[in-house]
Amino acid sequence: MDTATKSTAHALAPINKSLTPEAKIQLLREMLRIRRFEQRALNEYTRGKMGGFMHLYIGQESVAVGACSLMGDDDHVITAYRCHGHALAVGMSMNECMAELYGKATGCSKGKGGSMHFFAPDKNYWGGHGIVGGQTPLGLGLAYGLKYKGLKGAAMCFLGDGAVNQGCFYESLNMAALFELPVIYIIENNGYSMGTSLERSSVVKDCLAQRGEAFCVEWAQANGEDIYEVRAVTQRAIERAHKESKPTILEFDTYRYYGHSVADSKHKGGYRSEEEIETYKRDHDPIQLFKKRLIEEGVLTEAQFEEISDAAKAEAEASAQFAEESPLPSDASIFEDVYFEVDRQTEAGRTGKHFFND
Amino acid sequence: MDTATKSTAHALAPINKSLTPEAKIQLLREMLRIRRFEQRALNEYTRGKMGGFMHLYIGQESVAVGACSLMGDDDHVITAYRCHGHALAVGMSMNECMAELYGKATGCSKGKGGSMHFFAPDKNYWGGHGIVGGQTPLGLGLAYGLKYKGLKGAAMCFLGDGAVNQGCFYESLNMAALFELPVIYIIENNGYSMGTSLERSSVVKDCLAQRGEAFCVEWAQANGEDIYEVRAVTQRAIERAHKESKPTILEFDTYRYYGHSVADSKHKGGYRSEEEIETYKRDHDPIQLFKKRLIEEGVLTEAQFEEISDAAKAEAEASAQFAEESPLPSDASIFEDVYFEVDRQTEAGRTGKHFFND
Amino acid sequence: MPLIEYRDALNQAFSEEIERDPNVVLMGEEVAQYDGAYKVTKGLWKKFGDKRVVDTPISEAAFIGMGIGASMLGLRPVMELMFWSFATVTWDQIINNAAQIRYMSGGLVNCPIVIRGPANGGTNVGATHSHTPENMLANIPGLKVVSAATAYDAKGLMKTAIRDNDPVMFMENTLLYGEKGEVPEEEYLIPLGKADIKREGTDITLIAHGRAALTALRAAELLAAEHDISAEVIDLRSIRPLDEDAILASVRKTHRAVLVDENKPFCGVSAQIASMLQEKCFDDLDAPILRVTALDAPAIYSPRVESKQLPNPQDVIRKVLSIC
Amino acid sequence: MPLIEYRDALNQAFSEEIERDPNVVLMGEEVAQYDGAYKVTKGLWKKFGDKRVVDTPISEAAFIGMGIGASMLGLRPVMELMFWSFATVTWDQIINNAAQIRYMSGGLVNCPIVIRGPANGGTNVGATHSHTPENMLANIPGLKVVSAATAYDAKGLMKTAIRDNDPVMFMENTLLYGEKGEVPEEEYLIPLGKADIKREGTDITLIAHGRAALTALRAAELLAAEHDISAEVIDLRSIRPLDEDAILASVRKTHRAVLVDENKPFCGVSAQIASMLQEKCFDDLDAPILRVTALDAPAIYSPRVESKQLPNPQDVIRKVLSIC
Ligand SMILES: Cc1ncc(C[n+]2csc(CCOP(=O)(O)OP(=O)(O)O)c2C)c(N)n1
Ligand SMILES: Cc1ncc(C[n+]2csc(CCOP(=O)(O)OP(=O)(O)O)c2C)c(N)n1
Ligand SMILES: [Mg+2]
Ligand SMILES: [Mg+2]
Repeated sequence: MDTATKSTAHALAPINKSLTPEAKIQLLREMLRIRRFEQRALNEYTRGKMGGFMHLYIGQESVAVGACSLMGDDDHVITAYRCHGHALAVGMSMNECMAELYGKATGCSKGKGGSMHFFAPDKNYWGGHGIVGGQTPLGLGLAYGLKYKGLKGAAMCFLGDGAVNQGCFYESLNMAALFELPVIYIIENNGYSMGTSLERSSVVKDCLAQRGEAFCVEWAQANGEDIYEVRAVTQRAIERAHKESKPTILEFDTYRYYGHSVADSKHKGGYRSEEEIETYKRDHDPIQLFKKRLIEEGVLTEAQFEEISDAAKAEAEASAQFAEESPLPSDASIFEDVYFEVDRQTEAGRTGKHFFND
Repeated sequence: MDTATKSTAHALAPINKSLTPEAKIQLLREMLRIRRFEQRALNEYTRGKMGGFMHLYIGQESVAVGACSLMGDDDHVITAYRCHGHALAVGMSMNECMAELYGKATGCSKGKGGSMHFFAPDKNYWGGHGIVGGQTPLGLGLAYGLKYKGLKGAAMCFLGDGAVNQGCFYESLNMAALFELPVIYIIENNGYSMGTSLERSSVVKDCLAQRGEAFCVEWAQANGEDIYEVRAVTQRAIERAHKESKPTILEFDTYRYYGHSVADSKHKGGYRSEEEIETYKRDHDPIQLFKKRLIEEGVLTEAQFEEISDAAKAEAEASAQFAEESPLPSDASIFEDVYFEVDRQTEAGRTGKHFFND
Repeated sequence: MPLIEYRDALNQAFSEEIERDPNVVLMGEEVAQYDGAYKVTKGLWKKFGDKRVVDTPISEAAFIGMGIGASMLGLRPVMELMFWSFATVTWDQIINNAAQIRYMSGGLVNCPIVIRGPANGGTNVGATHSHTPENMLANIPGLKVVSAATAYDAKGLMKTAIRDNDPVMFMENTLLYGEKGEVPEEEYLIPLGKADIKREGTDITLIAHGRAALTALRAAELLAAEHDISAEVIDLRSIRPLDEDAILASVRKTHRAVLVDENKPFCGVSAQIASMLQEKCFDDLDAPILRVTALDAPAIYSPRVESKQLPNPQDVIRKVLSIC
Repeated sequence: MPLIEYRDALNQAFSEEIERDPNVVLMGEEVAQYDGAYKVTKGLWKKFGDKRVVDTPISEAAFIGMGIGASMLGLRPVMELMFWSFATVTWDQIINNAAQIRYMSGGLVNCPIVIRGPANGGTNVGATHSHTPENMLANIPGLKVVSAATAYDAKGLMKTAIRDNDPVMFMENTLLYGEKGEVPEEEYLIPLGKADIKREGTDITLIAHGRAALTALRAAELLAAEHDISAEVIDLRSIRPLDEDAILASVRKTHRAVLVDENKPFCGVSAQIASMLQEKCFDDLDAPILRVTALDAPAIYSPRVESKQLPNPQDVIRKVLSIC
């Protein structure tokens, strides 16, 4: 199948065909919200409003939004440090996310996690994890918990193309297949782990997801720039999880426009050419592509697009304002959220010394 | 190819065809030496002469002897805790091995390593490692060292069928392929990791070695009970290592007659049937099979076999005597062999406090 | 009270908690069909079946991480490490996931997991199998660390650990599994954070955890019998949270302390206690606090020699006599 | 003497040792073509090429283990962990292989490897990226642990570490990489096991390692200027081997000590030193030994708050004043 035909096929997949115009626009809106949020965040970051790392998701929005748009009540998500996109995609508010970046007490993690550690268990969103690959066994555990509880759910665990080289990922694949766990590993292959291209870090036959064959785990590779494709492919994996309680590896080709983190000065003309970046922005931007498609479908107008984009921008701006005005965590809060029992002042929490500064 | 034809083909492989009658008998002798050594060791163990664990290699002798018989000056070996067979196969003496089991100062590791930790760097033998899978990156490192030094060698790294589920093995495979390192991972598939059968711990398409495909590592599965086959298959991997500096995974089907360790009381009629064990002993014993073959080839007589076997028995007995009469490590030796610089009393070793009991 | 083995006391704890709470699940290598490498989980798979007692592949990083992930959803996994020494391959999951997720989520998540297994030297299994990582684990805020010296303690502490809503690292001991002790038939719990005064005394305080508490106890008996010295023996039971009050009260009474510790000395648990004591009891101390620890070398295999690497009552007595 | 950045001092050390010894090879994630995540290895790949400066996949367990294996054959790998925090995924290779192989082989093998990278909090990178595992590593006999506070020390200690025939764990600090210090043009080495008296004094001894030594130094300046207290500052430089003699001599002179330590308190390096000091200087001490450590919670992200988690000069001064 050539790309165009394949793309049409995905658009016609039931999961996409059944989308209402509003739902389609909602997908676009979610992607735009991520982009505008991060553009704003980058702005504030460079103005010194934040600390630590800032890994931008811009360019990859279709993956998080596509996959997370399929989540039912018992579907869960966990990801790595490049987590803003997934956080917004599962329904977290810009306010709590922006405030987290500012290190404010109103942040989703009360200013304790930062950019890499957004959490919203009430939205089935389990972070935001900084150790490369370290979330892959946790994703397995979410799937284990679902199955144990007799729920028909899936645990979607996102990881990068560099993360596949952490051993615990393979241990997890073997266990996922052996125990028949409804975990979906979603490799967001943006071609680079920091300054290292895929070819310099990984040997591959055809693609990374294919490594699943070694563990009898079903897999698929797909074009991550097309949100319809992301949804169609992910839906099949979710069905496998729900109906057969079996794992899947998905690999979505995607691209990040910015550096690995904001500190990465070599990403333009260093380990990748400016031209490469420009080509991606011009020809492969998931938002532009979906916008074009929706206009073609007659679902969207240019003006509507601008409106949605502006609204997202305004929302992002308001979130920065919110964050700016929010209070810092108190010094005392340093010792909160370490132990559940201490926080709740249970009997267990009041027994014995838990902290040792004096 | 049926088994018989396959087996003839291996016997005719140049590496086997070129063997002199003496060399063939030497292979048999090495296998017998391992068996008699361990039988004696088991005896002494049950008499309370040793401590800790005792993992017997009996039943698997053809693998270590076959593979190690191919070692040239720059070929190296490293293995797991079931290491007696490989130790003798690379040329370590029974005396130093038995004394190690007795925890004596004359042991190969001065009584410090015990059953799981035999070492002989002078024979290119790098242990004996107790953490399952932990030796696989070290094997990679030996291969790296060889390549770095410009030597045409191979690093043979043995591991069990249970060990394949440690993540560092897959990290190592990726790096071996990526860096083109002459490492040969030899999976000794004896069907069980402790009390867990292969099927209960690992998902496999056809075999474990095949997992190498995920990392573009060449692989082969073979019948480990036939020492000719072990040699023929291993020789190809060694050639790949020497000529192309490329890794290989080999998987040899084999069987251990005793429990996981001597303490394993469930191996007979527990997790495996007595019948299964008997079948292996009767129809698949690598020593009996090779004996039969050599007699068929006209290279060996029954009487010669008995002679070799008795000599091995006598050697084992003498080694127990040697071990018995050897001195224990001194108490002071507890603090030796921790730091090279301290042992040599170099300037570095004499500077600062290295030990902290007082 | 029935006299039962330490391993059976643990076994009872698991059995009772599995029955009590449908979220409790036991996992680890060989814990189910094989009854456990050290038979601590004997019979439980037969009794409770595949769902509650689960064998895992030799993939500690993945299965401990899986337990942590499942605990986030409300399961209460009780994970066996065949040896605590093997925690080295799952260190990241323990240190960065179990310990930090609550904090990094601003308290939105908690991990009610127990990770357990033996952590001791003295059985001639070599340097890689003889680690005692309780000091390292207790260094990490977010983790709790428990060590049981007797069958009674093992059961009571384990039941509490399973019900605790934070990650609890539970240190057992292969040298103790076969030791018998009195364990009541009725249900009981032992709180974490409460030390146990295993013997009262007036002249000196011996402080220990795990098997070293028994060494201290034996030393105390000999000190009384042969040297007319009355030693108080404090078994920490729980290293983090720590019962500092009990330790301080005792040393303020006896004015002297010797710590007994199967940790290696550099930054061992007893270093922390000695450091704390000299700070808080400076004026109460009539002598320096001394430590008896494992000898500061890797565990040697040689059976006759290895036994000398661990603290024994005579070592303790020698140190006590040097300051009493 | 030229004033150069700490990172460049390390860079010089690598460059000189690569030139001196053909067995020295630098490895790690992004160390070659990217010049290192923190530019510590800047220019070295260009200068020395693929063989001597090697980029690895994100497979710490495999590449650290590979370095250890290669070191057994006589290579001298200098392995970068982008953060020491990531040692959690390769803990087994360090603890069980690098540290124990010499012992378990009865001295037949040695591992002349250096494992290096930054180990510090204070940069708002969150709890998983802010570990300071020097206490845990120094707990393990078989390992050496070094911590450098200045550009001068970093270069001299690194060159020695590379030439050392035992595994050396080298702690750097992202907060210090950009700090400038005087580094002579001539070659020099700093021995492991020798502390550095960074300031002489008579009233109290401040003991620290790594960046905390600079905190101590600053506190000492303020104590002199504002409180007329003469503080001696000892920078351990090497944690294992440890220069106990220097520490003891100083405290026997000043009779007081405050330890400054960016480790978390429970079983931190300063716990070991306090424990040792009270034992060996009991009669010399005029006051309890006090500790200023990192606050005992995971590293918080919030930039304005995290800075309070690490010891600062005012904390040190407060503790000093409480006993002087
Ligand atoms: C165990 C570990 N090693 C190294 C790092 C440093 N690090 C953070 S992100 C990263 C690159 C990961 O690349 P990839 O998985 O492709 O994800 P991407 O950044 O492209 O989203 C590295 C090396 C880390 N956080 N954890
Ligand atoms: C990391 C780790 N986990 C668990 C163990 C305990 N253990 C020792 S051997 C073994 C079974 C290994 O089986 P396999 O790899 O098939 O080797 P075999 O014993 O059959 O030779 C287990 C679980 C260990 N030593 N290290
Ligand atoms: Mg990537
Ligand atoms: Mg096996």
